[in-house]
Amino acid sequence: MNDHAPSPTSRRVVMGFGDAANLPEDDELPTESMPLNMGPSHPAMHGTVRMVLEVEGEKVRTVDVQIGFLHRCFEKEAENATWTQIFPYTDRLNYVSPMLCNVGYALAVEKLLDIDDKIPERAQFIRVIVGEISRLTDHLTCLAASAMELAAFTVFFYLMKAREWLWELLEEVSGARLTHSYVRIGGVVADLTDDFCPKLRDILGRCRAAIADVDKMLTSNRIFRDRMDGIGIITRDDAIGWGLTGPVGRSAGLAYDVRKDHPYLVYDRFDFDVPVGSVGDNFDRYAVRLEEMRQSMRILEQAMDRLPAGPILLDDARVALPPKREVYNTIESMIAHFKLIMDGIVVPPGEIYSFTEGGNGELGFYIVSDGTGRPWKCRVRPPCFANTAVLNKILPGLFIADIVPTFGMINMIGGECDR
Amino acid sequence: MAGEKQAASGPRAKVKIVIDGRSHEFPAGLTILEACQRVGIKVPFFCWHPGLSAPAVCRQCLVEIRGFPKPIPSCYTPVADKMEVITNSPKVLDVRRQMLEFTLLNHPIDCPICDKAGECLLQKHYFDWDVRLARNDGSKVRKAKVVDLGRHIVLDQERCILCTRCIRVCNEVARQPDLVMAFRGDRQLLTTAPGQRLDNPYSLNTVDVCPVGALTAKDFRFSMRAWELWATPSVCPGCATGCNIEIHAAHDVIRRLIPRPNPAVNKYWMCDEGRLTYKRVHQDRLVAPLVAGAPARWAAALAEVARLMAWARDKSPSSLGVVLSAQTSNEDLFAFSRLASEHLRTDRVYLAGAREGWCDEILVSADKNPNTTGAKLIGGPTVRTAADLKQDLKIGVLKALLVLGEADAVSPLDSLQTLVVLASHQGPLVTAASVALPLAMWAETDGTFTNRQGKVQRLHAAIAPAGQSRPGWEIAARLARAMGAAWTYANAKQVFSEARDKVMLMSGADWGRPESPVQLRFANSRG
Amino acid sequence: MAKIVLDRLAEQFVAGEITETGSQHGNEWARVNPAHWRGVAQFLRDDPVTALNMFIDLTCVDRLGRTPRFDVVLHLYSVDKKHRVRLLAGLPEDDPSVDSVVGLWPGANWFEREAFDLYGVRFLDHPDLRRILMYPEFVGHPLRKDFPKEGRQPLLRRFPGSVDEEPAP
Amino acid sequence: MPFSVYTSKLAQAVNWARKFSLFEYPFVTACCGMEFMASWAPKYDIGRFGAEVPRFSPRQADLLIVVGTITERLGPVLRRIYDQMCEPKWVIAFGVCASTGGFYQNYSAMPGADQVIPVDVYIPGCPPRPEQMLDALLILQERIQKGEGHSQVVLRAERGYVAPDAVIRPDRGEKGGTGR
Repeated sequence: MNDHAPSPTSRRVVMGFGDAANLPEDDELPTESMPLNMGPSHPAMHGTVRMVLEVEGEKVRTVDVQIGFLHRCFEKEAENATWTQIFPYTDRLNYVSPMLCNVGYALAVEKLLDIDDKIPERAQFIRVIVGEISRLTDHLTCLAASAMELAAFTVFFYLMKAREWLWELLEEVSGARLTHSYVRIGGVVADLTDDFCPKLRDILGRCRAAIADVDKMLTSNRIFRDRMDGIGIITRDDAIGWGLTGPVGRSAGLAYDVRKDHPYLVYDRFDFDVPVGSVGDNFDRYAVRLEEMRQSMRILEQAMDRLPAGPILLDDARVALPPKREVYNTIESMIAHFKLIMDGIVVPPGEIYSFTEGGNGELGFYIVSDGTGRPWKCRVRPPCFANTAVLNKILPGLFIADIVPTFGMINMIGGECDR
Repeated sequence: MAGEKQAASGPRAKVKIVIDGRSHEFPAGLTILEACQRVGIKVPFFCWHPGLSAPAVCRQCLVEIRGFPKPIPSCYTPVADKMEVITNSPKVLDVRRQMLEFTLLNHPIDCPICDKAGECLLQKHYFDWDVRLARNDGSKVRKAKVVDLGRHIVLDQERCILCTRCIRVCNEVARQPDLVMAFRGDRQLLTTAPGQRLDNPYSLNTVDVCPVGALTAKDFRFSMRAWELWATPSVCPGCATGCNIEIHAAHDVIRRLIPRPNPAVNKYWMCDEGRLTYKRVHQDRLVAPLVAGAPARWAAALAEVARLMAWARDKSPSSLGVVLSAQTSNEDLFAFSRLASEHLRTDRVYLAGAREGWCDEILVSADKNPNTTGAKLIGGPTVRTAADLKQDLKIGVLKALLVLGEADAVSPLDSLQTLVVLASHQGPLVTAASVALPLAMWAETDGTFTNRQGKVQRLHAAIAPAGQSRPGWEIAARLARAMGAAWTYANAKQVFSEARDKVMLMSGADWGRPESPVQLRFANSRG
Repeated sequence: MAKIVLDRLAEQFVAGEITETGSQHGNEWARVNPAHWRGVAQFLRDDPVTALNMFIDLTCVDRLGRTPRFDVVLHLYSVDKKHRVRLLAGLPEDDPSVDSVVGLWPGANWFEREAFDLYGVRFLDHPDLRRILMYPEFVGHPLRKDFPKEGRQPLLRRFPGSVDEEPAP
Repeated sequence: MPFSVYTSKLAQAVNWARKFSLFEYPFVTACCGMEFMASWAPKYDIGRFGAEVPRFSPRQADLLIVVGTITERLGPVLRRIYDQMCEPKWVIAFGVCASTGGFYQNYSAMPGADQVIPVDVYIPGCPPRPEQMLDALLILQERIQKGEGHSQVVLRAERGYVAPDAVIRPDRGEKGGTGR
């Protein structure tokens, strides 16, 4: 296994001697193609993925992207767990934006239970808020990692700092920095802390600053632009044919955002824009993510302004756990608690495909229930599975050095892609 | 029992009744409850049991009948012509709730420490029919918590909801009135009849029928939470009756056997003795092949057996014998009888098995081998008896012997030069054997038993074979291959279907569908 | 959701290509005769009324105990009309195979490979039908209901030394 | 015995040097990577403990940090990476998946990295907090100083003492299965 790539060398082949004028027009020397193996453990690839390349000099002729190194059997585990026990697994699908996966799964099950319209309004707002925070952390991480892989370490530090702030806030709410398992079927598990909104506003201010800095540092940075502009171009038709959604699809000009086109929760009440790219290259993907973070902040501020009071969990003894005091002191609630935990919520037989806007695009859950306490099938439609597949199309013809930013901007998340 | 009595009573006339607005036709004598179950209408109940008479004491199955002033127990009332039944009117539901609340009034908050939790009818009905919060938090009536009722049973009187199922099991199944109710009102409790202990051979059925955790089995209690167990349908290996059972196991350890309803064989019951047969599966097993008493690799052991057998066969086939066991499945028997006739070319095929034991006219049969019928069918008319075996060993016509399964008929051994044993357990035969191969047991393999009625019943592998032991048919196939044959058995089903084609009286047998084992917590919250 | 797609299917396919349709929880679904799997999909993509041009998801369901045992499930979306449909096709237990739709949507490539990998459904004239999530040495199709959850097949002997067990023949 | 005294002192000095100049090879596969990043980032600056320089080639690293779930498919890769590292080398299993498989007990997830390589320090948590990473580092440094690291023990057994120069062990490739 070849586990480090040849260092990116200059694109022009410089002859050490002779007359530069006599160089062939083609700025590459004729070489015979060579198989090259990147990964599964490669410094410039967050997540374990393996690329079997056929290169001619520095140019990629063919590529076979191999995934599956992080196949943790989400579906098999889900088929052996109660409906509620699946939340921790969804956390670890797209582990950069766990809340979005939580929400997506909860919505699917609630549709099966026909309680999706009974969810308390406050719970819906809270879901939007934590979800958008997760979207922020997702994009922050994506940009930070990619920038680091392009040797922009400062950017990494700035964005990581911003992510820390957001995570600490989410930790106050959910008790976990990363894998929150905060959403429940019928609502959320705990209410926001009292000083949540002021803290979030403060943090958003600082995030804006950090993002502005990064914007300054990268957007007009010659080196950065050279490695992003016009590289890995995806057309709108590609996006449709390959099922590309989210930032990748939008950067290719496909203005499809589930939050806008099929509003769920309370997204239809907020005023936000969907950034769309014009070229479909790496830079567009970068720019779209940057802009989406700003839009998420807009949503967050509106949501905080309109956050209603009220319950945060559906009041239905067959879905939500009874109050602990009752559980410990009366046999009735003890039984209810017991059945909900051990046998699981009983979901009527049926099938549902429910989709939300995940960090990487359309995060769909196709769930088949046979009327027992666990799903018969719990399929997740992973957006970056489709997004990663398109690498097979766009990488050939690029230079080896271009693989790194392209892969980074596609933002393959192992847990979600391999499940 | 109850079901038949009613079916027998009265002419087979049909009656038309209306249930929840839909009109149906049923044979007369059917109770309303059974009628509802036939048309898939859910009616809760505690005291009713399909295999027992109906005393209508729990009042959970109340339904409304047009024209009757009060709701009436559907488990007790036979259907009558032009009867109009309402099972889901607000009134009915409310009355049931009140009865349930009444039942829960003095029920201890034991679920976390209760063995029945997870398969408890009380839990199920409360969750299905009434999930309201408690309305009173007065103190509950205290009763005795750990009452030793008998050899296998412990009683918790607080949990008892006085449904009297267990009493009826003793009276109607075991036919020994061991249990009675004492006192009245909220002091009423279950206890043994004066001077009696609950020691009848069917006592553990009371644990199955108990809707709550009042009666628990000493053998099982506190060993495993019920919902963690995986259920696998199988057949009891205890005797020739072949009671249908469910193996409840977790992490390759069997925790209990419970009867699986089969009106044609064991109805809803099985005997205590049969329930404890699982213990042997985990006791002093032979876990690796032994060559001359020393552990060996499978390949080496099989090669050695092949060499010995070929040598004995070529020397004098008449002095080479094969002993089949009525303890093993049809597949193993078929594979070995085929091996004996085709490759060992011997006609000295004996049939041995466990000794006869006690029996009764309820379920237990004297023949303690689960598969005697099958073995006789597969062995054919020429198969010799254990007595012949003893005789031939005594006079010493046998020089080499291939023994499938344990059989104490195999003695004396001194005249033998070669003894190859396929055994699941350590024992005198294994120690005496020149080669001993570990044999997987009934709970570890797919296969079939043929019970005393000639019913071919299916075994499913519930746990992984102990150590390196393998199913008999597989050992036979590998042995045949080692002896140069081209056997292509890949799984027990292939052996079965071949046996079904070849063996008469097995032609009607059915292997059944593949099914994935289910964990009790997900068995649709049954109980 | 208006039943545009299902109505269009009903009026277009009358020769039993569509065996069953329905709508549940706002999802429209149609059960397709596997022989016409590709044809129906292509029609839905090209027909201006349905215009289901975007590939969303393709997977498989193992309904153990039912015949046919497997269902291939395809989700499509119309970027312009903003409606969706779910197509299902029942495949038999022995040799489940159906036409590939990679020719219609290049994105289906990996999804079909996954369905093949985890359920053993063969997609006819698929460009390269290899395992994608599991490794080539893996035996069996793990998401089938009769595949044990912990049916591990290590590529490597364990450290230190190794468990010296014979594989079952 | 002067010789042994000399070597033991030398070994201590060498171990002291080693524990403060760890070159880590982060084998990042999954969720834990997020928290692992955080342990580099400001606030939990792992550089304070002399282990901030990641070497992305196992040949240059002496601390392998297994971050995230190891699947059966990754087993040979992990073993190969470990074999490529020069001795003495240490391994930290970051998170329950790398330690035991966590709640992924199924046909694909390997029940812990120690199924294929020796592990010196296990970090619980799903994922662990960055503080735990720092804690683990301190524990490891302690063990290094005492010479309790797995490969140190092996070396001592082979050589009788820990040679100051790194000792290349005969390749364990034949144990490495397919080595994919």
